[in-house]
Amino acid sequence: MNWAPLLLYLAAIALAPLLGGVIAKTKAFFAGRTGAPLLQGYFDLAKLLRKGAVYSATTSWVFRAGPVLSIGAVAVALALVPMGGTPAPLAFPGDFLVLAYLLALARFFTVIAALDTGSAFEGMGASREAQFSALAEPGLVLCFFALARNADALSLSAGLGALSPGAWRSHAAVLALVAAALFIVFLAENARIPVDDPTTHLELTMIHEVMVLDHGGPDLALIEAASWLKLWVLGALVVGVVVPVRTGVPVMDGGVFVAAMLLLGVAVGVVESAMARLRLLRVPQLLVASGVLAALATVLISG
Amino acid sequence: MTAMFEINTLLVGLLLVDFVLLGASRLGTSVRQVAAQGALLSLLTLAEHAGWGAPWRVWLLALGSGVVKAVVFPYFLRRALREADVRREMAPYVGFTASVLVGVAALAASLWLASRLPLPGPVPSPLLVPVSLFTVLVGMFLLVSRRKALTQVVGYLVVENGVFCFGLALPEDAPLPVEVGILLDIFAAVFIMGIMIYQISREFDDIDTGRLTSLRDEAS
Amino acid sequence: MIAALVLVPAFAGVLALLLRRDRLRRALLVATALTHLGLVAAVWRATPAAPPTAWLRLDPVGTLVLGVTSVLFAVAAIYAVGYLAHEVRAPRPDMEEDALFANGPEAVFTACLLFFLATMTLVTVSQNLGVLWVAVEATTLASAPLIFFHRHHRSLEATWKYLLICSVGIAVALLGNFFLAFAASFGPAGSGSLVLNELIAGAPGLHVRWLKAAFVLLLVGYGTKMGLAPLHTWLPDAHAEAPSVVSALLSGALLNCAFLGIVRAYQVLSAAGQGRFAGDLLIDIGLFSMALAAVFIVAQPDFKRLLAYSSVEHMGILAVGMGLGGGAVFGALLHLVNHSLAKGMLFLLAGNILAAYRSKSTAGVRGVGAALPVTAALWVAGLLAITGSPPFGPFLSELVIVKGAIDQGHPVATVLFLLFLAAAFVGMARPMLTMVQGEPLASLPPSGRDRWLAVAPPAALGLAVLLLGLWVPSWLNDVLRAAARVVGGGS
Amino acid sequence: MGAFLAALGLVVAGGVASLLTGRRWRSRVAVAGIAAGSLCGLLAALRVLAGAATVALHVPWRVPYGSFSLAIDPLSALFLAPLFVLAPAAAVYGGRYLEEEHGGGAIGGVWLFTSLLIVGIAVVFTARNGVLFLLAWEVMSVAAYFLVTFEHHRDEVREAGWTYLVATHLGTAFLIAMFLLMARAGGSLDFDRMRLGQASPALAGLLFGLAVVGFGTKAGLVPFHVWLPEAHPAAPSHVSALMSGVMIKAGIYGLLRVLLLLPPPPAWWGWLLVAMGLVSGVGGVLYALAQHDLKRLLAYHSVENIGIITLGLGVGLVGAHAGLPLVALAGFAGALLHVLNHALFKGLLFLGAGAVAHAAGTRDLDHLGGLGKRMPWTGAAFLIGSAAISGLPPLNGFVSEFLIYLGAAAAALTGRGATLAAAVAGGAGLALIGGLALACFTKAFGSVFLGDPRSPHAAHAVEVAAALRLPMAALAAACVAIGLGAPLVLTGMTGVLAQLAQGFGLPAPDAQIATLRSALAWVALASLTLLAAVALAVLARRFLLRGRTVTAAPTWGCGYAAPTARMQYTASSFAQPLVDLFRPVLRTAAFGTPPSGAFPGPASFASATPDPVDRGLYRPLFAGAAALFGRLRWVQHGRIQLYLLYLVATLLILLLWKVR
Repeated sequence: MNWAPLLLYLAAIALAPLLGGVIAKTKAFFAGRTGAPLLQGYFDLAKLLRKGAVYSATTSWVFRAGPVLSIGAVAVALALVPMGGTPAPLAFPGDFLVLAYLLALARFFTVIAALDTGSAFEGMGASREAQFSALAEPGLVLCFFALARNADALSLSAGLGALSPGAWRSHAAVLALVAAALFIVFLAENARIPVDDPTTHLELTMIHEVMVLDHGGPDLALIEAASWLKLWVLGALVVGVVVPVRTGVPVMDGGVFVAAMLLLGVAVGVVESAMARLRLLRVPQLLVASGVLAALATVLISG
Repeated sequence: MTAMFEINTLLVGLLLVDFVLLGASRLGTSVRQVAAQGALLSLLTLAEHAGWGAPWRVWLLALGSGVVKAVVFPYFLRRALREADVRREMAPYVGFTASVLVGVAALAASLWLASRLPLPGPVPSPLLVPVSLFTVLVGMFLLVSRRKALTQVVGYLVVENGVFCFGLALPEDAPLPVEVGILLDIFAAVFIMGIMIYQISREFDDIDTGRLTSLRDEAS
Repeated sequence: MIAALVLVPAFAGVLALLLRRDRLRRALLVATALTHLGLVAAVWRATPAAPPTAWLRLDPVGTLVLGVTSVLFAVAAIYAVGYLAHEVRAPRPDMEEDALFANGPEAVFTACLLFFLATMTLVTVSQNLGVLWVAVEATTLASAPLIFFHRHHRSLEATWKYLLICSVGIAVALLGNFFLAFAASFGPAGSGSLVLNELIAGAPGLHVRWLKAAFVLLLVGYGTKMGLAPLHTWLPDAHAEAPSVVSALLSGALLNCAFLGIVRAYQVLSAAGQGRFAGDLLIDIGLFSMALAAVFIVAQPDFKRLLAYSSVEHMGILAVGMGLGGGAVFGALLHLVNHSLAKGMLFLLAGNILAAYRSKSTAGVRGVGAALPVTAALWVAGLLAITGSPPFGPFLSELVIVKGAIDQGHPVATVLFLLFLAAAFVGMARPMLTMVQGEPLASLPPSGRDRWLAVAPPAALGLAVLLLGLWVPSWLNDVLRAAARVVGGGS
Repeated sequence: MGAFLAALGLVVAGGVASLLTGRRWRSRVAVAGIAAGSLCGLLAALRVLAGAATVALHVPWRVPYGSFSLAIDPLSALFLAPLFVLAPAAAVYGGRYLEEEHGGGAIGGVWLFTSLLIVGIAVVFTARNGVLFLLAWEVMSVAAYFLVTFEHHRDEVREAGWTYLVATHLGTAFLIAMFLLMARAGGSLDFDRMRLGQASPALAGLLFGLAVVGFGTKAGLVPFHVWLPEAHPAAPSHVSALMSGVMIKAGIYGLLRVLLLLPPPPAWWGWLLVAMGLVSGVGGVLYALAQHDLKRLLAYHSVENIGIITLGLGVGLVGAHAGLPLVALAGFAGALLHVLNHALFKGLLFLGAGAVAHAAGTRDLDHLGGLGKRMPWTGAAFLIGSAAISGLPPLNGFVSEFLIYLGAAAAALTGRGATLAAAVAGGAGLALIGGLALACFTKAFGSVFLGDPRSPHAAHAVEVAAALRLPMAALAAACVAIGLGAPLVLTGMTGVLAQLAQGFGLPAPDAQIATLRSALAWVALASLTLLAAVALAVLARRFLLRGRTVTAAPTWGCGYAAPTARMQYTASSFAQPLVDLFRPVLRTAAFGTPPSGAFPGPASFASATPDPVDRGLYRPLFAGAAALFGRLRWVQHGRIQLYLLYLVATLLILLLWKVR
C-alpha cells in the first residue's frame, strides 16, 4: 500500500489553516504591521470549537446542515486532488468533475443556509456568491479539459502527473494560460481580492463573509475549516500546474509541494496587498476571461 | 341554302337582341327583348331541323321552349316588375354606352374563340358558335354589371339562351328526356327567382341587389 | 331498384305537401329517410345489374356518394323531427336585429327536404352527363326554399345569392356538357353521346382542345356548386343562414354531389389521356380553395360561417386529392366520407348551440361545456375530427392524400397542403374551443339543455367518424378501392 | 408483450371507469387502474432492460398504410420505465390533489384524459408503424391539451392551452411530412421494413431537419419551446409532472428512433444538436432565473434539461461520426440516463410545487417563504429535487451530467477542429448551465421554504396530506438511489447502448461500457465517502454541542433592530445580478415607481420577462398573418355582381391560360 497520498491528505488537512496565516502575515508585512501570528487559524478553530451556539429563530434544519455538508464535501474534494506528483487517494476518469461539483455542493448548502436566516444581508451575499461561482464554473471545467487533453487522460491525477518542468519548456504559453485561468478561479472561489475582500468590515460589500454572519460556535468552526480546505484544494491545483517538480523521491516531492503551497500563500498575500477589490460589476468580466483563457489553452494544446 | 339563310338571319336577330339588351335601361324593354330571344331560339330550333319537316319531338321542344321562354317567363317577370314597382335600371355598375362597347369587344372575342375551336363536321351556320358564345358572354356581363334583381334574372336567361343556342350546333340532339329536364329546370329556376324577387321587393321595398350586402366577411 | 331510390323520396315529397298533420309529416320524413337508407344498404350489398350504357346505373363512385348522402339524410331527418318540434311558429324577434320574422310553412320545408333527397339520389345514379346536369340543377331548386325557411332578410339574401350564383354556374356546366358532346362528335365513331361509359370508351378519339375547354367549363360550373374558391362566394352565406339541419345536408351531401359532376368529367379526361391536365387544374384550384378558406377561417366571428369556410377548405382537399391521382384518389374518396360525417355532425351541433344561445357569434357563446355538456363534448370531438387529428377519420384520409402528394413528387403542393391545414386548424380551434370553455356569459343565459333528439344524431355521426379513424371496414374499403379504380387512381 | 398490453388495458379501463362511476369512486378507480397498469408496464419494460429479447406484436390493421405494430426493444423499454414510475406517483398525488382542490366534483374527464395521456405516451414509445405512431402521438398531445385546460375558466389557462395546442399541431405537421417522406424513400411506414440506409445525404438531411423541428417542438427545444413555459404552469401539478417528466421525452425518443432509421449521421447533425442543446440549456436556465412563478420557473428548467439531453445526444453523434466510441457511448448514456433522471426529479419538483401552491395558495416566489418549517416533508423532498436538478452529487442529476461531461472531455482529448470545438463548447456550456441552475434553485428553494413567510398565505400554510407526500418521498428516494446506484443503472442500459452502437455503426461497446461503469463506480464511492464525511461532521457537531448552551435569538440584522419579513431578500433581488448581467438576452422589463426625495413615499417595483422567441418571432408572425388575412377578407364583400365576376373571370382565365 502506498501511504504517500494518505499522508499528504492528512498533511493538507493539518496545514490548511496555516495557509491562511501565511497570507495574513504577508499582508501584514506589506502593510508594515506585525499582524496576527501565523497560527492564528488554529487558535480561532480551537476557540470556536469550545463555544456553544446561538441560532436565529427564523432558521430551520437547513441552516444547521450547511456547515456539515460544506466540510464533508470539501474534505472529499481534497481526496480527489493529487499533491506533489502523487496521485490522489481517489483518482479515476472524470474525477475532476466530481471535484468541481463537490465544491458546488458545498456552495449550494452555504447559500441556502444563508437564505435560511431571512436576513437581507446574507441574501445579498448568497446572491453574489451564486452569480460569481456560476461564471467561474466554465473556467474551472475548461482548465481540467486542457489538462486532460495535455495528458491524454481523463483523470486529474494523470493530468497533473503528466506535467513536468520539461512540459513547461516545450509549451510554456499554453500552461501559462491554464495557470492564469486556474489562479483566477482560485481567487474567486476562495473569496479573495480582487473578487471579494475577506477582511472588509462593511457587510454591503462582502460576498462570502456576509453569508456566514449568523453562524457561530462549532458551526462557524466547520465553515472556517471548510474554507481553508477549499483554499488548499484549489491552491493545490494551481501549484500542481505551476510547480510540477518531480524528484522521484516521494518525501522530496511532498516537501516541495508544501513549500510551494506556502509560497502560493505569499503570492496571494502580495496580490491582496497590491490590488484593490474590483467593483462588483467588473467581476464577471474577470471570470469570463478565465473561461476564455482556459478554452484557448484547450484548443491550443495539440491533441 | 335557305335553311342556312334562315338560320343566319335568326342568328343575326339574336345578336341584335343582345345589343339591345346591353343598351336597355328600362326593365320592361329587357323583359321584352329576352322574350324575343326565346322566340328566336325556338324558331332557330325548327330552322336547324329543316323547318317544317322537322320530326315531332323537335316541334314539341321548339314549341315548348318557345312558350316557356317567350310567354311564361315574361309573364312571371312582368308580374314581379309590377309588384316591385320599378321601371328602370338605375345607375348600373357599367353605363349603357360602355356596355355596348363592351359588347363589341365581346363579339370580337367570341369570333376569335370560335375560330380557334374546330368544328367536327358541317354545322348549320358558321355564325352559330360565335353568336351563342357571344350571347353567353352578354348574359354574364349583364349579371355582373346590373343592379336590379330582375335584370340579373334576365342576364341568367340570356346565358341559358346562349348555351341553348350552342347546343343547336351539336351534330346530334340531346335525348328528349334531357332536353325536357333542362327546360323544366330552367322553368323552375325562373319561377323560384320570380318568387324571390317578390320577397325581395317586399322586404326591401326595392329589388336593388345593392341592398343585399349584409352577409359578408369584410371588416365593416 | 334505382328508380325506386329516386321515386320514393319524390313521391313522399308530394305526399308531404298534401299531409295536414305535422306529426304525420314528420313521421313520413323519417320513414322515407330510413326506407331510403334501407334501399341503399340493399344496393350496397348487391349492386343492381344494368347495362354499361344505361343512363341510370350505380357505379362504385356513385354508390359511395349515395351511401354518404343517405346516411347523412337519415341522421338529419331524425334531427329535423326534434328541430321542427321545437321551432317557434309565431313571428319572433330576430336575434341579430329587432325585426320580427316567421318560418316558412313546415309542409313545404319537409317536402323540399324530400325532393332534395330525390334529386341528390338522381345525381349519384346518373350515368348520362345530361341527366346529371338536370339533377344537379334540380338540387339547387329543391334546396333554395330550405335555405329560406327562416323568412328574414338575411336568409333571403343568402337564398338569392345561392340561387343565382349556382344557377349561373350550372349554366356554365351545361355549356361544358355541350363542349364535351362536341369533342365526342369528332371521332370516327363520333356519336356525341353523353353517356359516361360511351364517352370513356371513345375517349382516345375525343378532340383534345374541345375536351380541355369542356373540362374547364365543367370544373367552373360544378365547382361553383361544390364551393371551390373563388366560386364559393354563395356558400358561407347559405350555410350560415339556413337552418342547421339544412346546412348539414348542404355541406355534407350536396357538395359531394357537385363534386361527383367534376369526378365524371375527370374520368373522361383520364380515359382520354388528359388526366394530368385535369389533375393539375384540380390541384391548383383545390390549393387555392384551401388558402382562401384559411383566410376566412382565421378570426371568423360567426361559427356557422366558420364551418362553412371549413367546407370550402375540405372541398379543396377533395380536389387536390382527386387531382393528384394514384393513391391519393382513395384518400380523396375516403375524405369525402369523413368530411360529410364530421361536418354534418358539426352543423347539427351548431344548431344546438344556436338554439340555446340565440347567437351565431363566437364571442357571444361561452361555457357550452357547462350548459350543454354532451353537445360540447361532441363539438370538441368534431373540431378534432374536421381538423384532421387522429384518432378520427379525416386524419387518415388527409394522410393518404399527403402521402400521394409526396409519392408523386409534388413538394410544393405538399408543403402548401400542410400549411393550409395547419392554418385552418389554428383558425378553427381557437373560437370553437373558446366557445366550449369558460363560464356561460351572464348576459346571454342559454335557454335549454341537451335534448335526446338533438344530440343522438350528431353523436351517431361522431361515432362513425371516430370508427373510421380506427378501422376502415372491409365493405367500405372495397367500394372505395373500386371507386378509386374507376376514377383512375390505381392501386 | 402481454404485460404491456395489460398495462394499456388497465390504464384505459381505469380512465373510462372513472367516467362511469359515482363521485366518491371517480378518482380511486382511475388511480387504481393507472397504478396497476403501470406495474404491469414497468414489469414488461424491466424485463427487456434486464436482457430479455425484444418483444413485438404485429397485427394487421385495416387503415391505409397502417399496421398495429408494437415492439419493446431496449430503447423503448428505457423510455417506458420512467413513464411507468412517474405515472402512478402522479396519479396517487393527483387523486388526492383533485379531491382537495375540487372536492372530487366537477373533474369531468380529467382521469380519462390522464389515462389517455399515459397510454398515448406508452404507445408512442413502442409503436413500430408511422400511422400508429402519429395516432398515439396525437392522442397524447390532445389529451395533454385537455389536461392543461382543466381549469379553463381562467383566461390565462385557456391562452396557455391554446399556445400549446397550436405548437403541438404545427410540430405534428412536420412529423407527418417526415414519416411520409420516409415511407416514400424507405418503401414502408413500418419501421422494421423501412429501408433508408441508402437515402441520399440531401434527403437524409431533410428528414433529420423535419425530425428536429417536429420532435423538438414536443421536447421543447429552443426556439420551438414557447408552449412549454405556458402550458406547464397552467396544468394541475400532477399533470405538469407527467408532461414535463415524460411527455416531452417523447420528442427525444422520436428523435432517437428516427436517427436509428436514417443512414449514418454526418458530422453536422451532431454539431447541430450540440448547438441546439447549448442554446436550450443556457437559455432555459437563464429564463428560469428571471421568473417569479414557481411552476413557470420549473417549466423553463425543463427546456434547460431537454437542452442537456440534446447536448448529450449531440456529443454522442459527434463521437460516432469521429470514430470515438467512448465519446459516443458516454454521450448517449448520459443523455438517456438524464431522460430517466429528469423524469424523477422534475416530477418530484412539480409535485412539490403543487403542494406549495395548494398549501399557500400562490406560486409567486416573492409571496412565499418560510414553508420549510411549516411543510417539512415537502421542503425536504423539494430540496432533494433541487439539488438533483442542479447536478449535485450524490444525487442522480450529477451522474447523468457526469457522463455527458465525460463524453465531452473524452472528445477533447483527441478531437480536432469541429469535434474539439464541440467538446469545449459542450463542457463549458454544461458548466455554465450547472452554475446557473445552482443559482436558480438556491433562489427557488430559498425563497419558498426558507426565511420568514412573505405573505399571510404562506404563514398559514400547513403540510399536505400523506397521499401527496408519499409520491414525493418515493421520487426523492429514487433520486438518491440512482445517484448511488448508478453503475447498476448503467448495467441496465447495456442493451440500449448496444442497440445505439449498432445503429450508428460502432463496434460492440462492451469495453466502453466497462470504462463508464468503473468511472461510475468510483463516483459512487466518492459519493459514499461524502455521505460518510458528512455523517462524521454531523456526529462531531453533535458531540461538540452536547451539554453546551444552545439558544435562539433573532437573526443578526447588522445592527438594525426591527427587521420585518418583507425586508428579506426576495427571489427577484436574489436573481437580479445575473438577470442584469444577461439583460441583452433576457430583456427583462422593469416597471414601477422608485423611491424619491428625503422622505420617500410608497414605491413599487415589478419586473417581467416574457419569452423572447414568442414575443420576437411567433407573435409578430401570427399578428402579421392575421393582419394580412384581415385585408384579404375584402374579397367576401357581399356584392353579388362581383361574386359573379369572380366566376366569369375564373372561367375566362382558365380557358385562356390552360386550354391551348
